[in-house]
Order: sequence, then C-alpha cells, then structure tokens
Amino acid sequence: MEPFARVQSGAGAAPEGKKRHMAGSASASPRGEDTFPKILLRNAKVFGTRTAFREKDFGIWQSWTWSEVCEEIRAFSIGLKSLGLQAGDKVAIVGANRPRLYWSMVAAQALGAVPVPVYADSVAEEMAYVLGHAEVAFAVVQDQEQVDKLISMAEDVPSLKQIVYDEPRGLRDYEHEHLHDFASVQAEGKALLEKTPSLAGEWEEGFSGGKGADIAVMLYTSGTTGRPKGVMLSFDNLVVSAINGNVFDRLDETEEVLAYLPMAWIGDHVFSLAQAFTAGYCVNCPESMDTIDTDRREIAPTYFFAPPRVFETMLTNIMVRMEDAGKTKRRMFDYFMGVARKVGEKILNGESVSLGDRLLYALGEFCVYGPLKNRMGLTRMKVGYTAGEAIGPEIFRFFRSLGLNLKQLYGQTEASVYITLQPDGEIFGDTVGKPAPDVELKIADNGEVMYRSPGVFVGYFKNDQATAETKTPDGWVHTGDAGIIADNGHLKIIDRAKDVGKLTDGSLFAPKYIENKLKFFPNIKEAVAFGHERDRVGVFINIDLTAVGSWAERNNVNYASYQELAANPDVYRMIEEHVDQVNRDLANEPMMAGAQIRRFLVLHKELDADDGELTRTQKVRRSFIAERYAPLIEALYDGSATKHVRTEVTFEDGRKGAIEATVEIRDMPVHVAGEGFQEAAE
Amino acid sequence: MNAFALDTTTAPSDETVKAERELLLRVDNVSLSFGGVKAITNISFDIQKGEIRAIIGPNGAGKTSMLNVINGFYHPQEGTITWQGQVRRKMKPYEAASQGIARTFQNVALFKGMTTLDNIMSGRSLKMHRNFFWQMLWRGPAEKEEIEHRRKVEDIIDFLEIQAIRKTPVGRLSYGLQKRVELGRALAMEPDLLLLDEPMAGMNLEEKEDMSRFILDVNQEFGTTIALIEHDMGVVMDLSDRVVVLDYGKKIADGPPEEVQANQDVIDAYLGVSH
Amino acid sequence: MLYDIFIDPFVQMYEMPDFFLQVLWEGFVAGILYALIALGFVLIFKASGVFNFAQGIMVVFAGLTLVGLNENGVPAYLALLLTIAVMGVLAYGVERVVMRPLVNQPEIILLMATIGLTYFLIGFGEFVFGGEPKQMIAEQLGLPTGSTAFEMGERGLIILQHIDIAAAVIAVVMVAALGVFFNKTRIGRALRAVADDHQAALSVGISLNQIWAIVWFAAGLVALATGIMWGARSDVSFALEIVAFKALPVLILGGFTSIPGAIVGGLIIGFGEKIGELYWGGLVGGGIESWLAYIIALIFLLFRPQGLFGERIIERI
Amino acid sequence: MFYREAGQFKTSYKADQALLPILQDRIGLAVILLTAFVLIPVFANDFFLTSIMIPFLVFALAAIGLNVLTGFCGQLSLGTGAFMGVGAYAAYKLTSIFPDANVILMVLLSGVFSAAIGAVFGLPSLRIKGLYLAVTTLAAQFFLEWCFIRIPWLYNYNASGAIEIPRREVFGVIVSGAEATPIARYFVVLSITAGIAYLMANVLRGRIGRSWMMIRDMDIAAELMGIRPLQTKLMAFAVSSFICGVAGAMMVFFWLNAAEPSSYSIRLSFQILFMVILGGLGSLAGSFLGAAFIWILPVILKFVPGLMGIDMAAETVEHATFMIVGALIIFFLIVEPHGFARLWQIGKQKLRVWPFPY
Repeated sequence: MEPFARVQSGAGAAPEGKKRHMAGSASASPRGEDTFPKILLRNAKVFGTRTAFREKDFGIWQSWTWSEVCEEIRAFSIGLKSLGLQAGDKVAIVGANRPRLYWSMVAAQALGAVPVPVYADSVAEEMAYVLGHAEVAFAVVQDQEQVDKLISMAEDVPSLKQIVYDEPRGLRDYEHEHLHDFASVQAEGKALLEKTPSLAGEWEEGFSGGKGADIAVMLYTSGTTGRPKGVMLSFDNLVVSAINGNVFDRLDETEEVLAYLPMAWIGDHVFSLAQAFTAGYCVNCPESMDTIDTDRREIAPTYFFAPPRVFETMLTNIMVRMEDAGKTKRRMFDYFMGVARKVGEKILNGESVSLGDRLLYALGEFCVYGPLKNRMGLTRMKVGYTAGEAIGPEIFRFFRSLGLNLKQLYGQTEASVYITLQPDGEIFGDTVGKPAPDVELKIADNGEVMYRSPGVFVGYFKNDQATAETKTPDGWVHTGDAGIIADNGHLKIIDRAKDVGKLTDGSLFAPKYIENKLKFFPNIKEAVAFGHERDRVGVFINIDLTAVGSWAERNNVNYASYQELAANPDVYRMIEEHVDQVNRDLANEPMMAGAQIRRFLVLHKELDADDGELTRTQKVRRSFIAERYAPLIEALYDGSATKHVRTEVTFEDGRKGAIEATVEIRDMPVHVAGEGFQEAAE
Repeated sequence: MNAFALDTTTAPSDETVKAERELLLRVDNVSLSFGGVKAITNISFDIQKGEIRAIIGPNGAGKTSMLNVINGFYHPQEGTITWQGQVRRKMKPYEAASQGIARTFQNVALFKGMTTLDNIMSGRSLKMHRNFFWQMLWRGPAEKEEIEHRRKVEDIIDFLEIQAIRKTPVGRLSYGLQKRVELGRALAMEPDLLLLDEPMAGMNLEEKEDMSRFILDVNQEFGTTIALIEHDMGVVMDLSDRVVVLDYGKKIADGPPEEVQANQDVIDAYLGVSH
Repeated sequence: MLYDIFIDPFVQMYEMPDFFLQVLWEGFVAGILYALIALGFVLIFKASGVFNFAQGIMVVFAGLTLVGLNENGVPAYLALLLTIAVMGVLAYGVERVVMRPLVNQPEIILLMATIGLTYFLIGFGEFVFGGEPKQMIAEQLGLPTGSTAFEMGERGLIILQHIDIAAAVIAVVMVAALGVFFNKTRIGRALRAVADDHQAALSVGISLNQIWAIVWFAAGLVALATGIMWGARSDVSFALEIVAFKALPVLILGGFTSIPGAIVGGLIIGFGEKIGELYWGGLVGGGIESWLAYIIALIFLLFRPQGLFGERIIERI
Repeated sequence: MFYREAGQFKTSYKADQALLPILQDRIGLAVILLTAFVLIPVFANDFFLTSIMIPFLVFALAAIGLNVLTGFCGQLSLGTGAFMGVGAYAAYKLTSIFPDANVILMVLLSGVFSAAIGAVFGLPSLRIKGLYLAVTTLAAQFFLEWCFIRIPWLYNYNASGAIEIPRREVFGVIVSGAEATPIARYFVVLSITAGIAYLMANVLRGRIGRSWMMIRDMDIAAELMGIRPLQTKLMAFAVSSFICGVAGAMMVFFWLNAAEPSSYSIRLSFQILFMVILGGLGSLAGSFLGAAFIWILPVILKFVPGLMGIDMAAETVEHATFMIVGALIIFFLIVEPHGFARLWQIGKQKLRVWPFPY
C-alpha cells in the first residue's frame, strides 16, 4: 500500500537508514554504475535505440537515441581533451536548455572535470563572480551573446582558457585561438577516434575508475543574501537521489520530460539529467522561450516539473481566455469546473464517489478537462511536481481536480532536491509531504527543519565556514526554513527560519506565511510583510498586472501604467478585501492570530529582478527592499495616510530613471477567532 | 595567463578587402521615363561584390524606379546595365531572378494566402525542378526535393528568429514581422544581389535595430551583396559601405557615407533647397 | 475559300446595298438593346463596384411583371406604374438584403451574389408567372406597331419596324435623361461622387445605402424599358438571360464605368455581330452570333487590355 | 474538443509535411473513405447512387478542376461547362474510334484534349485579368458550345444531335451504357474522383501549387521571384481543363448516358462556379462541400413537400427550388464569403482550441 514500503524512509531510524540506503542504491542501479559517464555507457547498451534527447530545431524534433548520444558525448569529450581539458578542471555551462549543453556536462565528467552550469540570464557582474569563484578553465556556451559576455569578463576570470560555442552565428570574425565551435571540437574528436580507434577504450577507461564520491557538478545557489555559494554534489548524491525519485514515482525509460527550466537550477539538473540518465527516459528541449507552450503541447510530457508561477500563469491564461468565451461555453465550463471541484480530487485519490458523479465527471472530462489538459500539453502527465515555493491552494486544487496527479515537493540544492514529497493519494494543500526515501527529518529547537540523506551535498566550494554552518559533523543539514511536522507525518513549512520574528508584544511573526496567503489571490502578485520587532504588521503589495488589468478592461477602467492602476481606488478596495480575508484566516490559527495585517499599501512599481528587488528566481529580497523603501516603511508605522516617494528604476534597455508617486496607506481592522471583530486600536 | 583579455573582435581591415572587390553590377547612363515624365535621368553607378550599397534621396527621387530597372521590371529607354560582366539588354523580371537578383518591396508584397513557411519556400521555386508528374505522385523525388529545400528554409527561419510564426498565415503578422518574412523569402533565393526597398519603413526602434542586425548578418554570414533604399539616415550611415544619392531622378552624390553626409548638394536636397 | 472570306462578302455588300443597309439597321437595333442592358450594368458598377449579373434577369422580370399584371386584368398603364413600384421594392430589397451585408467584399463575391439573385429571380418569376414565353403588351402601352418601307431607288427597299424606331428613340431619351440626372441633380452628382471616391462621398453627407437603392432602382427602370422593347420584338421569356451575357463584351469595349462607352460598345457589338453572321457566318455553318461578340471583345482586349475608354495602367510596386 | 493534439510531434519533415499532419484528421478521412468505399455500396439503393452520389462526385471533380484555376491560381473562368463538354465529346469520339479500348482509359485520355483547348483559351490570361478574363472564358464557352452543335462529326452525325454512350465493359463489368449497374458506375466515378483529388492535393502542396498561389496572391512579386507568369498560368489552365474534361466525360459516360450540347451550357459553368465559391476558393475539401450543397440540396428540396404531405406540381417545386437555392447562395455568401471550407476551418479551429475561444 504504502509507496514507501519498497524503499526505507528514515524519519527516526537514523543510523540504520544510512546503511540501507547504500544497499538500496546498489540494487536500484544493478550493474553498479555510479557515475553519469558509466550510466551513459549502460544506457547506450540497454536502451540503445530508445530516444534519449529531442530538440525542436529547424521546425522538427531532432532526435538522438542513447547510443547516438553516447557517440556525440564521446566525440565531444575527446575533442575537449585535445583542447587541454583536464581532470579537476571546472567547465562553465552557459545557455538555454540544449542537448549539446547537457552532453557537455557528461563529456566533462568523463574526463574528470566538473561542470558548473550558470544562469544564462544573470547579469555580467553576477556571472563573473561565479565563474571567477569557480575558477573555470573551460566554458561551453550557447551563442554569440554568451561569448561576448564571457569575453567582457575575461579579466575577472583569469583561469578561463577556452570557450566552446554551440551556435556559430555572428562569431565568424572573432579571433578563434581560444574560441571553438562545438561542431568542430566534436569533429576533431571524431577525427582522432578514427585515426586511433583505441582512443574509445582509453576514454572509457578514463572514467571507469571514477567513484561515486567524486564531485559530479557544482551548482551555485542564488541565495537571498550574500554572494552565491557553489554547492558541490557528488555522483552518489545525484545518482542515489535520482534513483530514489524514479522508484518513488515509478518512472522508467518511457517517460518524456520537457527541459525548460534554467540548467543551473538543481531541479532541472536532477529532472533533466540525473533522473533521465538513471531511468533512461527522454529529455525534450523546446525551440525557444516563445514556443514553450506549443512545444509542451507537442511533446505532452509524462513527468512534469514546474515552479508554482508556471501553474499560476497557466491558470490565469485559462481564466482570461474563458472570460472571452461565449456565454453558453462559459456556463458549461463553470458547471463542469464545479463538478470537478466536488469530485475531481476524490476520484484522483481513489475515494468512493457516486456513479452519477462519476458519469458527470466523465462527461466533463470529454467536454472540458480533457481539452484543457490537451491545450496545456498535460494530457499524458503521469506525475507532476511543483516546488521552489508554496503554491496557492486554489491553483493546486484546480489542477488536481482536472485529474492531473500534481504533487508538492520540498527540496534544496544542498539535498540534491528531495527532502519531502507528497505520496500519491496523500495530498494536502498546506503541507509539502512526507520525507523522501532515505531522508531523515527533524525539527530543531528554534523550529528549523533539518534533514539527513544520501543526497546531502559534499560542501560549499572554497567556503568551509559556510559548509560548517550549514552541515553538522554528523551530516544533518540546516534548511533555513521553519516548519512543523503534522500528526500525519507531513511537513508543513511556515517561513524562512531567520525571517520568523516576533512582534514587540511577543506574538510570532512569519512574514512568508502571511505573504503567501496574500499571494494566493490572483490579483496579488507579490507581497512583502514587515513586523519583526515592531508593534504590528505592515505589508507592501504588488498587484498582478495580468489579472487586475483584465479586470480593468472588463470594467472599463482606463489606465496608462502599472503605477496608475496600482493607485486606483477600486483596486485598493479590492486588495483591501483580500487583506481582510487573510486576517480572518490568520485569526483562526492560534499561532498566527497575533500577527494580523494592520496596515498595507500597494507599491507604485513592480518589484523587479533588474532593480535587485527580486532574485533571479523571482524571490523577494526582503532586506534590500526594506532599505530601498525605508520612507514607505516609516510611513507604514507613523500612521500617515499618504507618502510621496521617488524611486530609481532600471528600464528594460538598461537605462536608469526615476519614478515618483504618492502612495496611499490603508488601515485594517483586526479579527478574533470566530465571527466578531474589534476595531484596530490606534 | 589571461587568454581573453585582449582578443576581442578583430575583423580584417576594411580597406584591404574592398580594394580587391570586383564589380557586380554597373549602371551606365540610364534614363527612364513614363509617357514623357522623366523618372530617372542619365544615372551611372556601380555595385561591388560583397558591399552594402545604399540608394538614398528625398521622396520621388527615383529610387524605387532605379531598383525596378535593375531587376528588369522597368526597361530603361537609354543606357546599359552590366551584370556580372555581361551587358544586359531588355530582360524580364523572372530572368533577373534566375540570374541571382532578389528583392523586397516598399509595401510588403507577401503572398497573403500562405503561411510564413510557404512564403519562404516560394523563394526556393527557382531551385526546385521536379516536374508535374513527380509532384503528383509526391512520394519519392518530389517529396525528397521538398524536404531538401525545407531544410534550407528552416535555416533561414532560424537565422531570422521567426520560429514561433512558422505556420502562421502572414496576413496575421505584425508589419515588422511581415518585413522580416519578406527578407527571408528573398534570402531563400540565395541571391548574388539583394535589393531592399525601404526595409525599415514603418518600424519601431527595436524592430529597426533587429532588421539592421539581420542585414549586417546576411552581408557577413552569406557574403550577399546588398543594395538598399532607406530613409532613416542613421541606419544608412551605420549599415552601408557606399551611398549613392538621387534627387529628382538625377545623381547628386556618390561615395562613402561620411563623405556623402558632408556634401552640400545632399544637404540642400534634404533641406528642400530649390534647384 | 480565301475568296469566300475576303472578297465575296464585300462584293455582296456592294451589290446589294439595300440588304446591307437592312443588316446595318438590324445591327443598330440589336446594338441599342445591348447598350440598354449594358447601361444597367454601368449604373450599378459605377456606384458600387458590383458587376450585376442579374441585370439580364431583371429585364425579363420587369417584362414578366408588366405582362403578368396585365393578364390578371390590370389596365396597361396602371400595370406599368405597378411594375415601376415593384422594381422600386426590388431595388430596396436588394440593397437591404444583399448589398449592405456584403459591403467591402471582393468583387467575385459580389458577382456571385448577383448570380444568386439571378437564380432567385428566375425561380420567383417562374413561380409567380409560369415559365412559358409571353407576348408583350406593346399595343396597350401605345407603342407603335407596323413598319415602314423605304425605297432605295432601283436597288431595293429597307423595312424599318416602328417598334425598333421607338426603341432607338427611347434609348436616346433614356441616355439623355440619365445624362441630365447625373449632371444636374443633387443625387446624380452624389452618385458621381460615390463613383470617384467613397470616402469623399461620405464626407459630404451622402448615405451610401440610399445611393445604392437609387442606382438599383434606376437600373430597374432601364431594365423595364429594355424588357418592353425586347419583348415587343420577340417574346418575354427567360431565353433573354443569354442575351444579357452579351453585355459583358459590350462593357469590355466601352469600359465598366462609361455610359457613352456602353452605347458605343453596344453598337459595335450589334453591328459586328449582324454583319459577321450574315456575311461570314454561312461559311462555318451559321449561328456564329452566339460567340462572335466575345471574340470581337477578346481580340480587342489583346491590343487594348484597358478597354476603349480606359487609361493605360502603369504597374507600380 | 475532438482534437487532442498533445503528444503529436514530428521528428521528420516528411511527417511534418504530410497531407494531414493531425491524427484526428487522418482518422476522419479514413472514416469518410470507409463510408464511401464500403458502407455506401453496401447500404445505398440505386436511386441514392444514381441521383445523388454519382452526380455529386462528378460535380465535385469538376469543382476541383475549376478550383485549381480560380481558387488556387486566381484566374476567373466562366467556361467550365464547355471544357467539360470537350472532355465528353472527346471521350465519345475516342470510344467510337477505338471501340475496344478500355473506356476508363478513354475517359481519362479525353482530359488531354480539354487540357489543350483550355490552354489555348488561357493564352490571353497573360495580358488580361479579373473580370476581363471572364470574357475570354465566356468566348470559349459560347464558341465551344457552338462547335458541339455545328460540327456533326463530333456526335457521329446522329440525327438527334446528341451523343449516346455505347455499352462498354472493363474487366468483364459493364460500366457504361444503359445496362451498366449503378454500383459499377459508382465505383468508377468514386475511384477517379478520389484518385485525382489525391494527386491534386500533392500538386497543390508542392512547388507547382505554390507557384499558382504566388500568381494568385501577388503576381508581380511572383514574377520577380522567378515565376514565369505565362507558363504558370497556362499550366493551371491545362490542369484545370484536364480535370474538368474528365469530369465532363464521366458525367455523360457514367451518369447521363446521353448528352446534348445544352448539357454543357453556361448554366453548368455557373453551377460549378457556385460549388467552388460556396465550397471555398482554394480548398479541395471545399470543392466537395460545395458540390454536395449545390447538387444535393435541390434533390432534397424536391422531396420536402411530398414528405410534408403537401401536393405540389413538379414544376412549382422546381421553381421554388430555384428560389431557395438562390436565396441560400446569397445567405451563405453573407454569412461566410470564403465558403464552407472556411466555416469548416473555423469550426475545426474552435474544436482545436476548445474550450477556449482562441
């Protein structure tokens, strides 16, 4: 019954669990392939004719079987070697999801080098830091844009010796002494192989001695504070975690996934590389960022992973489009969505549902759910995960009610993703599931969640101090998140541990918790709560331009800019209702009731990563915002009704400018548990 | 050692290359009139292989007529045109096309009933030869040929970054994208000389920048000689190697952009000083 | 053979001038009728750009209505008035039901719609009045009958049907009336404005819809006149539909928008057809009248693709 | 709604350029073919075959022929009826001259004659466009019709002036003449129409079809891209007339058994033109839809009064039919000027994006 039955989960069974996992991993990878180059060879043998990679390019899905991939990687790897890549060297991987870039990682690993995938869209300064810190010797990049970026930062990365690019366009006139076309490096490798056929054997021998404990990859965590840190993960970390993940969700070589999330992110690394290699399934790379929706529909992935914002966007798109549909159609849609809300999840969870409802649901499947899934390209989805942040319960329920097996996952780079997972049939909106196979979990005295697992990272590169701060000598890792383990064994995350604070009256203040509650309203895109060591809670709010804009269009509200829409009194009224609802919810939770929102304002500009207000993964940088909008925070607490501010902004084309606005601040009443409420004491 | 500190883009020196360039097309004393109205009067200039040649001038200066003469749509009453060393007599537009002259139009002249893909495929017409019989059977040679050319067309789609609109009927595209598709269609002909009639008319700044990049890339990647008409002087000065200036159907200047820009006649023409 | 083609016909013309003149007269009368049908086309094309294929059937329909009403006991003149009213209703109906919803469609669609209208009118006409040919009530309407013979000295005589003369006179009067209408009246000038530039017409406050209704009504009146004339010469029957196609070559020669062009074109076709048929038709078995007009227009087109009165088009890109 | 395209991806250009790239469309076509080749022959009675299916298929083929010229190459033609007549008379002469030859082959061969004549009348298209070109084709219509009357050799000097189709066997089955069974005729007509439709679909998606559409959409641009206008247009005229000719020959050989010149009059030209316009210019499927509408609707209308128990004279019914068809033509032109094919496309698009409106 229990999905865990096959693999031991370890909450509370610490030392024993560790041993078992070693045994488990050996059995899951029968021939004992413990590194990706070795797994590649196995796949080429076992799944030789199965498609391993696809890329939509030149209008069709170019495909490579495992044995072709093996040859491609071998040729490129040998080419890299002839360029002088050595064991221990770091190889930066910069660009969008392309098969060749994934191959480059394994090609580097085959030579004992360590790939370092980097966020391709990070600004030059950020990238220069990472590359310099990692001391990369080689870089494999996508195109001219990345080549230019690397050349511009050459001084900060003195270790960089060679750059290999995938797309030659525009690079014809560049000095090619240290710059190489991927194809020509590969051709060089092929030529060498032809000349000396024994090279193939030598190449295989080169990594046959590799151990699972070797460093497989280095991923830089973007981090909400300070400089990014290089998380070193070993082959064991990744291979064992990946196999555990595969077993947990019964993934095999028939899966299809879409590789569209940044390659530097652990999620993509595990889903599109580690799990793909261990299970032998097919990874599909979209044609471009503009065509992802089409590409996803064409491929119809069976295993799908996305951060909540992807699902949010999908839902928003569905709703916005349905607004434009004819009356009958909309009524039908609403009706069947009602049916789905009532019985969809029950059917998915295998609970008992009356025959009439089942028939209705089947009709709905034909008329609405099926077509919707078809449009989103999720028709064939066996398992889907959302992680990275909390997903709105409404959104989550919506997708599940359509019959999609969408689940939540809690993970970290340092854990090779998996910490907790929601097992099939045990889905609760407010928890992130039970410990993943082989993962032990505990809550520290300060409320921080800690775990220990085979996926636990080796250490931070060149940062022993940080390693020591995060990982205890006996292998427990601080997640940095505060949470509780519920009675049913599920983990519930409240907030970042360091962000959980106290109001001056001593009540617990979990800003993220409040923010997420706010963000579950489609009209609210972002929220930042303040209150630590203050007498009450105040909130900044960013409205969602798509949702509110669509509302404005329907209600004939004219607006020229985000700023204007944000200041609209009707919008304020709408947001006020949302805030009030959140307060009502908070009032019903004994631990949180003291931290209800007393004042809020709608920010005059959208928080933007270009201005440093968000991280590249769209997470709020709280302290930065607190500094930048100090006058507004002051206004939140000094009782003033409006405040005039001037803010520096960076436009899309890189120009700097400033916007000015008078921002209105609203007071909110406080609720008590139950129905009644008392006026906010001033 | 810092391998990348110094070597940025060092293109071969412009001067050395241009001196060696050979003549692609020469226009000698060409005059054209419509029922007594002179559109072009006694114009001579040349286009060298591999260069970007701009033809500029105020409205009604005869620029488009000049392009029409070059690709055989109009037949000049006087003068000769020497194309790749051969003096050309009267020729039909489709002959010009088969000799390697492609063009785009001032007001986008795409085939409205077709998709982006088909429009660009239509540029391959001259290079496809399977006859009616094979086309009818499709399986076999005709299909093979179609696929062969589809591959080339996909290169162009990739080059122009129009993957997302591959199968969209062109009528639904924005003006800027239509212009891009039209450029793609002309490129599909693999021309020796590409005539662009106001490639950036009616575009916003971003689209203009994109288009400029594509034009430069075409010139550099494929070595295609380009003759273009353009109103935006900034664009002309940035893109072109040499500029010829027309006014009222007469040539008033010819030379490198800087030189032309400083020419008093050109300044007068643009300021509308009467002659 | 060559003699038969190139010499004999001219010898005949010289030798029998009375016959030749008779042929010319026949051609003239036929030409007038073609011109009248073409006139109906021109009116509508000028104002709305619609090539009205139903013009021919409108002729039949008008004639049938007139005769049919009379058959059912309505006095001739009252029937005439009622028919005019029917044509008015038809014009209004066409404007409301066909033209207005199809505004701005490509010309071939509009053309098709008028063919649809043709089908409808054929069905309707036959439904109401039956399919068999009818005799025109020329006499009751006070049209002259009988004929006059002109002697040409010793060389024979020419017979002119009075009804033909009346037809010619009426045609001339109608053209003159239309000329006055277009040049002297406010609505006429508005019509011309519409023909020149829809936008400009709108800006001076003329409703396109009114104008369309008016031109269709005018075309209906022309059709009625044509129907009476034609019916008086032969029968009122749906065979006339075929004759209406002749308007196309006439228009090609005269241009789609020119009233004088329609007249000149009609006459050229009328003369050409009759002369061709009577002097050359026999060589190939006769009946060449059915296609000669088109061939004449075709040959003409090859040399002047823009028609007689059109201006040369300079293609621009 | 019915279209579930998720998971349908193409890994080769061959698959991407297939006639019907969407699985559901392929299934739909398979169902139609199954119906046409198996279900109808099994279940349909003679009346249905003779009065509905055979003429429908003949007209559909003629409509395809005209569509090639008008819909794909943009050249308006009003001479379809005559070109069909050429096919009919050519086939008739061929079977008279070679009485032992395979009649189906002769019918196909007759298309060559109409193609040649079509090309001749297409010559002026180099200089003449649009409505002006209609005159050329009208000339063809009336001239050829005249030929059918005035050249007795064409109808073997028959006293009646009509052509009467002799009995012919193909592989032992009587396919033409009065004794031929409807089912045999049906299979011949169906095979030829389906075969030609398939071959044309191939031509239209390749270089030649594209060159026609280039001429249609923007003839000047086409010429500047190396398309020879005359050659291309003449080819369209020839191909179109070939198909019309075959349709015309089938019309008399496998449907009517006998034909007079008036069978191929301008009325027929218009009828086919209607099928093309209402079906949809530039759509093969539209040709079938248009033919179905224009041919089958009147047949149905004829039976409506009887079914409703109203006693009406046959003549009256015919007149009413004319009216209704005329009115419906106008109605559909107003509703969707681009024909049923566009309606179908819009519907299909709706089904593809269902439940969204776009």
